[in-house]
Amino acid sequence: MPNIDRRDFIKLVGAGGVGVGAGVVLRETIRDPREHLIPHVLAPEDYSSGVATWYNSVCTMCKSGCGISVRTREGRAKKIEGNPSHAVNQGGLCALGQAGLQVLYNPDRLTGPLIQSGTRGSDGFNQVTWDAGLGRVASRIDVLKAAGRGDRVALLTHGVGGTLATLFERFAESIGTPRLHHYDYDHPHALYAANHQFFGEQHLPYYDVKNTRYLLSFGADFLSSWLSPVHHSLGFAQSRGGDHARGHLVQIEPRMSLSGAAADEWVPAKTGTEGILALGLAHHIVASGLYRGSDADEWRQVLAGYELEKVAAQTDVSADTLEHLAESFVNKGPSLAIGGDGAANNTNGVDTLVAINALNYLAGNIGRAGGVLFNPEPAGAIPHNRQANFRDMMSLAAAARGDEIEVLIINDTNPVFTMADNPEFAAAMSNVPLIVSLSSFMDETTAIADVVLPSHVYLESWGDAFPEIGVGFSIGAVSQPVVAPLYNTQATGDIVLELAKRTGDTMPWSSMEACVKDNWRAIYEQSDSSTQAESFDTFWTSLLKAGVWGKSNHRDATVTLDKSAIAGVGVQAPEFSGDSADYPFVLQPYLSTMHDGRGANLPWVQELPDPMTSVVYGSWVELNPTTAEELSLVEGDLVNIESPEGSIQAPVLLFPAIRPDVVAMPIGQGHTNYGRYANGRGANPLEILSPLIDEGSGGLASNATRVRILATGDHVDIVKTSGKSRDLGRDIVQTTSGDDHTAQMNNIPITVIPT
Amino acid sequence: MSFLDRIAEGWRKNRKPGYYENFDYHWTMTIDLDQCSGCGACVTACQAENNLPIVGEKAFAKGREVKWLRMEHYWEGEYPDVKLNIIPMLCQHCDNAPCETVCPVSATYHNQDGLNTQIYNRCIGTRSCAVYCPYEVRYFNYNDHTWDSPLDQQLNPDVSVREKGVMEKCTFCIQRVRQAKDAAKDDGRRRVRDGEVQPACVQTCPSQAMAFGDRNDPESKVSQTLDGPRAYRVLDELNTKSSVVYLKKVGTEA
Amino acid sequence: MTHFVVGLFGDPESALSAAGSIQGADLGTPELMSPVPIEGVEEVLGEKKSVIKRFSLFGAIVGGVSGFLLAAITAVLYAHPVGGRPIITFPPYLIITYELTILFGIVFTVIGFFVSARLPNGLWTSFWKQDENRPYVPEAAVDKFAVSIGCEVDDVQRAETILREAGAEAIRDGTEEVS
Amino acid sequence: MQGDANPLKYTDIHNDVVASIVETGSNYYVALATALALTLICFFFPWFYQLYYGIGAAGMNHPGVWGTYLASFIFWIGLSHSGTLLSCVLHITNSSWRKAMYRSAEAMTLFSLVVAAMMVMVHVGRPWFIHWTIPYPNQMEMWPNFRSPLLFDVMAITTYITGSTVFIYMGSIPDFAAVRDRTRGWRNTMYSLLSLGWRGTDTEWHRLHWAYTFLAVLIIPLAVSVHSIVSWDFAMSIVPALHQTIFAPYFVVGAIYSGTAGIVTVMFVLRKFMDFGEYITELHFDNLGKLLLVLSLLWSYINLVEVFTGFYSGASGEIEALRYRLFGFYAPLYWEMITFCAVLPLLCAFKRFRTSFVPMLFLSIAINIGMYTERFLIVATSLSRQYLPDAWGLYVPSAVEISILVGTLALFTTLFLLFVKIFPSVSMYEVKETMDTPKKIPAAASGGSLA
Repeated sequence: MPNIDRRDFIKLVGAGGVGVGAGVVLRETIRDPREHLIPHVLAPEDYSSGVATWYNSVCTMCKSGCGISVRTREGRAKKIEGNPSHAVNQGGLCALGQAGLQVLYNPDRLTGPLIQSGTRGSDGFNQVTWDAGLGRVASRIDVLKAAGRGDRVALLTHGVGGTLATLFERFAESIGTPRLHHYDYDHPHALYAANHQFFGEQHLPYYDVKNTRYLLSFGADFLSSWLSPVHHSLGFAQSRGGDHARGHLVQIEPRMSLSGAAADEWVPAKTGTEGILALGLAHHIVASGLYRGSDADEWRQVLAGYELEKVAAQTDVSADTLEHLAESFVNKGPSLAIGGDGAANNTNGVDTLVAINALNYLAGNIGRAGGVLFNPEPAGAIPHNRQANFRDMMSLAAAARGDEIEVLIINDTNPVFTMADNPEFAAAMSNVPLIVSLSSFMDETTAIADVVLPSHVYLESWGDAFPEIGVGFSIGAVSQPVVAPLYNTQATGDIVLELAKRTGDTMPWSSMEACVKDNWRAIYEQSDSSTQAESFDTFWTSLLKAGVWGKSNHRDATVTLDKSAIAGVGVQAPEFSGDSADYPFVLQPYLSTMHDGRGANLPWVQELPDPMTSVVYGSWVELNPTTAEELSLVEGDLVNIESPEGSIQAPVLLFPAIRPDVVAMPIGQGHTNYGRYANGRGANPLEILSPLIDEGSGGLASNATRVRILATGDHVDIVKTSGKSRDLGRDIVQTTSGDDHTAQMNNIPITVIPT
Repeated sequence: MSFLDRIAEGWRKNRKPGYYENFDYHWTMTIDLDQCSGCGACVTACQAENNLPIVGEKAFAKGREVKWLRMEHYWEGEYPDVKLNIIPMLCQHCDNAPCETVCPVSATYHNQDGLNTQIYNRCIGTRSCAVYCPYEVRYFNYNDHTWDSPLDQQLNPDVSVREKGVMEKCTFCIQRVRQAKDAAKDDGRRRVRDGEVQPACVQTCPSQAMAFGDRNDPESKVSQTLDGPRAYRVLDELNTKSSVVYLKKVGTEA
Repeated sequence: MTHFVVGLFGDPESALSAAGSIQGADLGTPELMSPVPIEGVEEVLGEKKSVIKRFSLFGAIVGGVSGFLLAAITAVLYAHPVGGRPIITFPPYLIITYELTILFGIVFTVIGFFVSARLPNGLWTSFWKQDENRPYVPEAAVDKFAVSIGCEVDDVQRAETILREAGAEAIRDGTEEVS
Repeated sequence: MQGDANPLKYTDIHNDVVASIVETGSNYYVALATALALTLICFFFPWFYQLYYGIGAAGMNHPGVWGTYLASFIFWIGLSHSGTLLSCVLHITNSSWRKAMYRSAEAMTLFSLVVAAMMVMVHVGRPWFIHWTIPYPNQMEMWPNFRSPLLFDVMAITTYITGSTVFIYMGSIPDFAAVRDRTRGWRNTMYSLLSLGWRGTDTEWHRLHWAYTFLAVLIIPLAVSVHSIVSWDFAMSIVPALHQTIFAPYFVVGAIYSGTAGIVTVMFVLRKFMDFGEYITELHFDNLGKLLLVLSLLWSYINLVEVFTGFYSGASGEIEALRYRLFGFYAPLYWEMITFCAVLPLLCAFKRFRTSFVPMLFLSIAINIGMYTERFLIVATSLSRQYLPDAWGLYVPSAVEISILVGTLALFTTLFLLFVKIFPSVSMYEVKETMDTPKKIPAAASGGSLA
């Protein structure tokens, strides 16, 4: 062997290494890249995901009645999604609806019947058997029934519809009490009253946002809280999208809501003057001859006194703006005017909404696509006449104070939290010897109950719903349990049935399920024509599959107003509690992502940054920056918001889009007894509302309270996700001129469930 | 062709990232800002679908929220002529992703669907990707997260729960893409049809302002609007070639 | 066997001259041991060549090539799109190349040093028996300059005389063990 | 020890250095104990807590995902420069005044690098997987991403640590040999092993000289590249205030700047507490003072350029980021940095200042505080002001971070204290070289040194 010295050896090794390496690279470079070995950062291809089961049901987080499809795996609910075939939401779902799972899996749910052993309101609840719980209630009712004093029993439930409503009716009837009330804080009493007054309609009309081209919204936050937000959002998008001319949105409200942010024009009119503004527009329409109806003269008389200049002065909106609004409202039709909480929750609420109806009438929007359509008679019960407005609730409280009520059964509604001057209300309630709560959670109202019979949450129970707002034609949906009950609870319906049975009324149904089924049998029979199902069972199964049922029975609504309706048009200036000297600001409480507070115990909702302010966990009071400057306040300063009724504390949040004479607060926080995620967060503006009532509807005028802002000297850091909410010319959100959009608008598809 | 030509050929192929044109799919999302109302349904839907932690108020106060999809707010003007522009901000799945180049361990890279993927169990937590990301949509797990029982029963079995020390971000709901592909395979189809797969946010959007689809498919809904006059990309000047395309708001003709 | 004669000097000059005269008396090339490098050793004992620079160069080249290959091969074997960059991305890979060039350069230089300086040697550990062929004078590490010459027994005398004449302060038998 | 009146002899140096190793006063043990304790309490315990809890123990958030850990990392890397770097430069330009201080300087380099490496471990979210950044064949078939600036770091720092270790070691082989003969027991064993049987023959000296020179030549570009690469961790991003071409020189200058200041500090300490007064003299402080002056001017210039181009750019991103740095939440820190690193060092223009030890000590410390601030600001302020204003945030260090920052100082001190007892902290043979070689003198005069 030739003798290789060290140096040569090293050279050889090195050269060899280099050679090999170069070879590899050459070989690899001439290979097709797609043949290359994909590293193991990819999940192995043979991984197969589990199979999900989907149940269609109904969302009851608010009263819109959206259809939902719940995705379950191994008997657990994993995800709620909108039911694409449901006419109301067509696959969409709002944040609150998404969070429904946390109602089901909430760690603070009641796990079984409780009886208050200690003093009322204390935490002295003991777990008892259903028998004991029901027995205690039934026996008491029995006694009263026997004594013929069934009217001393009061039933207070949240706004239920369909089968459950009829069940309650029947139960009340069997006990013999007239005191059956549905109570929701956000029930649109004024809207019902106004439509009844103007159109003689019992039900809400269908506002065809989808086909309108010019939407005039008077304080209606229809994209996040008004009536049926998801449906409206969809309609809103469709009115802007598509191949037709782009829909134009004008929002008239003192504090910019989410809808205001989406609007093309935002008009900050004075609080409570929306109706006057509407009549101003009406006056201009009639005066400038844009309205050529036969009854133009009547209108002229009614609208005398609403000349633009006067109105401009009253509403603090320039006459030019009013004029341009009025004209485009007529010319850019089909147009639509809607009035929501901002306009309705004033002392002149009903008048305001009537004025808005008048506006629609004058622009010829009644009964035409893109205007106000009327719903057919709903297939199921929508007992809005049972809805207790503020006045009714106060009389209920009075009755309680007068010892006229001995048993109060409260089903999953929280008046102690949502009633304006709730300490007083709670005091009145405490005068009732026996309070029964059917709530699934411990809340402020349940806390003062003697017996708690926890009900299933909606994902565990049978039921059905007939959307109150409707979609222009009859529609109903069945909600079915998607998971087995987690705890020792019972469906509300079953509890009612059981109570009825124990109080001597043997109802024909063994369970809520049977009851629902019966109800739908009736619907099936009286509407067989529209349903091709040959038997009820096939109808039933297909119904459960689809989750929704409807029939295209549009109403042709040719409305002819009688003179009285026209004569009834007219808006008084709004009244406010407290005089503007001591209380310079008008407080506007608005429904937040937690709705009326029911969502406050859901961590997802707590962690959802507020759509307008990006604040999480806690409440705040919105001030116009100029106002804050005058008061020498900066963001985060803790202030007392004092009304004639009382005072609460909240940190200041500078909100650029609010009238300087208005301060706004979100409703929903400020819970004292609503589970770990809600307790002790923020403040509840409803506590300091003055009990001013809109005489027309008996509803609470929640925008009619004046307040003053007093600095406490403390400062807190508001927890918000937004850093600096200014674009600084970085062109992050880009805007294009109105011209080139039409060709490129985004058509709305009907979504498909991924299965 | 001769050996040398083949070398030259292969060399050219590897020099230019030509394999982007060869993506099986090129998933793309369009968000119509003219129709988005900013309600935040997508934010919660994302949290529900992807097992995003419930971080709690303290973490929010420290700026440690985990929101794969967030709403950004930009005010314009002063009262009374004030406007609020809201824009959903999520991982843009850039084709020229700055975050991918900087990761020392290849924990984030482009997969064959054109998705910018994050491999949790490969991540060592240098957090440099979060620094390099101009959209700041990458979120770091500063500690382990827990769910109060029985909230944990809701956790999505198709999505892993991330441990402390790893970076996470929007995946375009890659698990749904996977399911749609499996479904397509079971039907004996080679490709997923347009509209068959939707991320949680797109699925829930009440105003259906978001659309999701395959850019390679000229028929797909996204392809329609992709090159329109309203289409634009945020921070396009950085040449990130993002796969999330926004449609401009339409100005008001006052 | 060879005997080693070691002369200790107090200053470099005399040590050098001693070394010179040793070489002159063709007793072979002496070895100087000093606490500091001595100026002008090469004039006396002739030019010294070191192979170290070749080691360094070779190391650097190997390092450079293998550095680039490391990056390139990795990228090519695990080709997945990263940031829309080409698979073989020159700018970053050149940096890797650069670093590895230097790393290997350094390592090979050290090897070169050990090899050419014949370290480590028998003195490596104190408990090894000392290598007879490498005489050592501890003073040479402090302030003495030593000249050591290995020669046959009969030459020892001559060597010692030469050293003494050159002015050695002391004469040692280099084969004795270091205490 | 002898005064300057009659010149030093080789033996004196020998004795002093050996003494500095073998004779240990109680003060030393006290110092070492304190340093160790601090290291444990301020560095390791908080770190272990962070490992258990997660990075959340630190103050980082979104978007401020980088914090003091990274700042410390840059700082220590910077300090490491102009230990080895300086000594290399001075070696090949063979300027003799270096020789007394260069070894402690190199030691500083080494330990700064060690601490810097520790900071990386502290910084990452899952340090137990840190080895994934090293290219080695593994069962995951995953290799690191060589396109990543962070991987450049891994490469550069590995090389740098290797290089400076080798450099300081080779330089001290002759001294190990010298000390070997003066020690007994385990020390003797250790030094025998370390000295590799060095005998000081003419051949060995010759080889050592060449090898040493080559190393120096190799290490200078390395050192420059290392901090350039560290700067690219930032400059390669597209974050407004970080995406800057000037960053590489900026960092390198800054590094040498703080490194030089560090040397001044260390030399003062050595001089004061290890009785090296003869070897570390006004001369050294004078020269280093001049160097500091030059560097500070360079540094100020680059800062000026950064601000100027930033504002000149007219880009909203750049301007906002700059405005935040200059007038924002951390503005006081910024101006503190300017004072310490741009204004105070101008004093070095005066020889009286340069040659007076205590003021120089304070200056050097001030400079390093300023330089740390610089690194902190680069990390903290830039990330807080990026492209999307809605995502702007504020990052404030937590107690854990600050404690760990203190801990790193303790760690560094500990390592250094151990070093001075193991390495001859002044290079004997090179100091001897600087003195004129012994002339022909009666043997008796200098004979007794070995007795």
